[in-house]
Amino acid sequence: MYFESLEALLNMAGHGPYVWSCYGLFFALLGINVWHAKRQQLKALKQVKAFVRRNS
Amino acid sequence: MSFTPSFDVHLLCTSALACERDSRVLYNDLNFVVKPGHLWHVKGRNGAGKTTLLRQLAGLHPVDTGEVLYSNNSIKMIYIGHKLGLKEQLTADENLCWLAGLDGSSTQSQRYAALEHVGLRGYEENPVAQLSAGQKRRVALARLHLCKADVWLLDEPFTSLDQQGIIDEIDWLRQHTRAGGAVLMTSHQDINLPNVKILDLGQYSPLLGECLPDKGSSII
Amino acid sequence: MTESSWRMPRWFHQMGSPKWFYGFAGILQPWFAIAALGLLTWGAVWGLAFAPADYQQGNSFRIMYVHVPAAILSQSIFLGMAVAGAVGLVWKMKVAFMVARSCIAIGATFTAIALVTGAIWGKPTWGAYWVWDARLTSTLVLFFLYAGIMALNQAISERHIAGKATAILAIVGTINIPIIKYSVEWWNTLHQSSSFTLTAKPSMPADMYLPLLLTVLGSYCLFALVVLMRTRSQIVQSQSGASWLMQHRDITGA
Amino acid sequence: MIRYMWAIVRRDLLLVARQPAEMINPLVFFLLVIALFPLGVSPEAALLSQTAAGVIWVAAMLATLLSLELLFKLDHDDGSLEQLLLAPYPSWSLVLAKVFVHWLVSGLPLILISPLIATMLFLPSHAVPTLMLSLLIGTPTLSLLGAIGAALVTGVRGGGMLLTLLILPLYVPVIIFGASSVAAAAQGMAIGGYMALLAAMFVFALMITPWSAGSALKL
Repeated sequence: MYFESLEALLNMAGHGPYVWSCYGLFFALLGINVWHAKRQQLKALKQVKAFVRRNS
Repeated sequence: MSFTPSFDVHLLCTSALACERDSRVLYNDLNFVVKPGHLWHVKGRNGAGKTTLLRQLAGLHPVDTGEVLYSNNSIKMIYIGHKLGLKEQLTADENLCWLAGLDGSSTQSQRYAALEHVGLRGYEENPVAQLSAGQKRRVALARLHLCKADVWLLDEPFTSLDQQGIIDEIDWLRQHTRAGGAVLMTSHQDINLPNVKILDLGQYSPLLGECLPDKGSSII
Repeated sequence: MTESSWRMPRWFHQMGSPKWFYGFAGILQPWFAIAALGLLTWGAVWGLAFAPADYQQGNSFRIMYVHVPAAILSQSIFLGMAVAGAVGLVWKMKVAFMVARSCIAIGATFTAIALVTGAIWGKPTWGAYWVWDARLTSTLVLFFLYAGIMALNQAISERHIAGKATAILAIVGTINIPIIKYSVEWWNTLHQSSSFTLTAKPSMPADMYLPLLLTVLGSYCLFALVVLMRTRSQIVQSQSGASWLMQHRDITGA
Repeated sequence: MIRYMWAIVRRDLLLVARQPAEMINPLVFFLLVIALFPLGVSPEAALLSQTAAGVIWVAAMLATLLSLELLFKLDHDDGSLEQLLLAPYPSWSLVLAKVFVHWLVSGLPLILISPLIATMLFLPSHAVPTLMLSLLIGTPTLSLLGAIGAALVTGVRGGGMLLTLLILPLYVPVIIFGASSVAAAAQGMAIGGYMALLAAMFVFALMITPWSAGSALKL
C-alpha cells in the first residue's frame, strides 16, 4: 500500500476527486456497455423463444 | 435488332437465386431460364419480392445467395422501374437524349420517332414536369423503341396508362418477343398473349422459419 | 469485391458461419468475462493504491491507468471495425458485418472515456479542463467519426445495408485517421499551446507500468466480451427460425 | 466510358442551367456566413484580417457541404440514379462525373468570388493569390470526400444532418492546411509546403473516393 490511511487514499493529496471520478466513469460506462449487451442478448433469445412457442 | 434471333440459346438464367430482406426470406432456390422470345410474367402477392427480383436481374440489387448468369457481357437490358428516371426540368426529348447517351447515342429524329411511336407527337419539347402521369410513363417507355435491347425488365409497366396505352404496349411486347427479344415484367393485370409464361414467386417463398444457407458454411 | 475466390484456410470460412461463430463465441464469452473483470480489478487496485506517485504530477498520474487503455482501445477498435468490415465486403461474410457493427458502441464509449478522463487529468496538470492539445483534439475527431457511424447505423433500417455502410465508412475513416492525426499534430506545433504532454514518460519503474499493462489487457478482454455478446445477439436476430438455433440449448433451455 | 461520363456531365450542367438557384444558393450562403461573422464578432480590421483565412475556409467548407446533400439524392428520388448505375460502366466513373459537376457549380464560383470576400475581411492583398490557389486545390478535395458521405446517405431520410456528421471529421486536414497556408502567406512566409500537402490530399481523395462512393451507391 502506497498510502498510509484510507483517508489518504481517498484524498490523494488533493488529487482525489479527479482520480476517483475518472475511475468511476471508466467502470460505470464500461459496466453500462456490458449490461446493455447482455440485455440485448436476452431480448433476442426471448424473441426466438416466443417464435418457437408460436410455431410449435 | 442488335442481335441475331437464335432460339436455342438463353439470354440469362438464375441459379438457386434467393433474396432476403431484414432476415425474412422472400424467395429461395429460384431457377429459371430466359430465352429469346420469352415473355415472363412475374406474379406474387404484395411484398413477395417481384420488384427485388427484377432489380437483381438488372444488377441493381446485390445478389448474396445464388447467381444470375448472363449469356454474355454484351447482352443489353432496359429496366424501367416504379421510378421512371426522368428529370422533371428537362424536356421529353432531352430526357431521352441523356438516357440513350449513357450507352450509345441517338439522333434527334430517332428520338422524335420514338416519341411519336408512343403517341407523344407534339410533346417533344415540353418539360416532363408539365406532362401527365400517363404521358410520363410513355416517355419512359419510348426508350424501348429508341435503345434496342435484348431483355426488357418492366416493373408494373401499365401503371397510369389508359386503355389504349395498355393495348399498344401489349402489342410492343408481342413484337419484341416475336423478333427474338425477351421480356420480364410484373403486373397485377393479366396479359392476353399466347406466349406468356407465368413465374409465381409464391411457389418459391420458403416455409416458415426456413433460413438461407450462409455463405460461410456453404463454401466448406 | 465481386470476385471472392481467394483461397483462405478452413477456419476462416468456419468463422463466417453464424452457427459455428455462435457456438465458439459462447465458449469464449465466460472466459473473457472472467479475464476482463480480474485484470481490470487487479490493475485498478494496484494503480490506485499501490503504485508510487509520480514525482512531477503527484497522484493525478493514476488517471493514466484508465486514460491510456481507453485511448489505445478507441483506436484499435476503429481499426478492428475496418478490418471486420473489409473482410465482410471481400468475402461477403455476414458475421463480419455483425462484428463490425458490434464494435461501434463500445468503441465510442472508450473514446468518450479517453476524452473525459483526459480533460479531468488536464485540470490538475495544465490548470484547465480543455487544452487544444494534439492528442485530445485528434481523439475528439475520432469521437466524431464514431458518432457519424453510429448515426448512419441508426438511420438505415435494413441490417444488410447498415453493415455494408458501416464497413465502407470504417475503412475510409481508418485510412484518414493517420492523416488527421498528423495534420492535428502539425497544427498543434504551429500554435504551440502546451509543451507538456500527459503521458510521455521516458522511463517508468515496473511498479508504475505493470498496472497499466493489466488495465490495457483487461480492456481488450472487455472489448472482446462485448463484441462477442453483441454479435451473438445479432446472429440470433438474423437467424431466428434456423433449425440449428431452434434446437440450441440457449433456446430449448436444456 | 468517356462518352458515358460526358453524358452525365452534360445532363447535370443542363439541369443547373434550367435551375440556376442550385448554383447561386451556396454562393449566397457563403457570402452570408462571411457577412455575419463581423456582425457577431467585431468589425475591427486588425482582428478580421487575422481570422480571415480561417473564416473563409470554414465558410467555403459549409457552403460545399450544403450543396453536397443533393449530389445523389435528387437522382435517387426520381430513379435516374438507377439508370445511371445500369449502364455497363464502373460506378466510379459516375462518381467522378458527378463530383466534377458539383465542383464546377459550387467550388469554382467560391474561388472566383474569394478576392471580394478577402477584401471584406481585410485579408492582406498579397495573400489573395494564395487564398485562391489553396481554394483551387482544396475545394475539389472537399467535393470528393463529401461525395463519400453523400453516397452513403443517398437513400436515407433526413440525410443532410447525417452527411455533416459523417464528413466534417474527414475535412479536418484540408481545413488545417488550407487555412494555415493563407495565414502563412499573410505573414509573408513560404507556402510551397502547404500547397504540396493540399495537392497530396487531393490525390489521396481522388484515390479513395471513386471506390468508396461507388460501392456505397450500389448498396
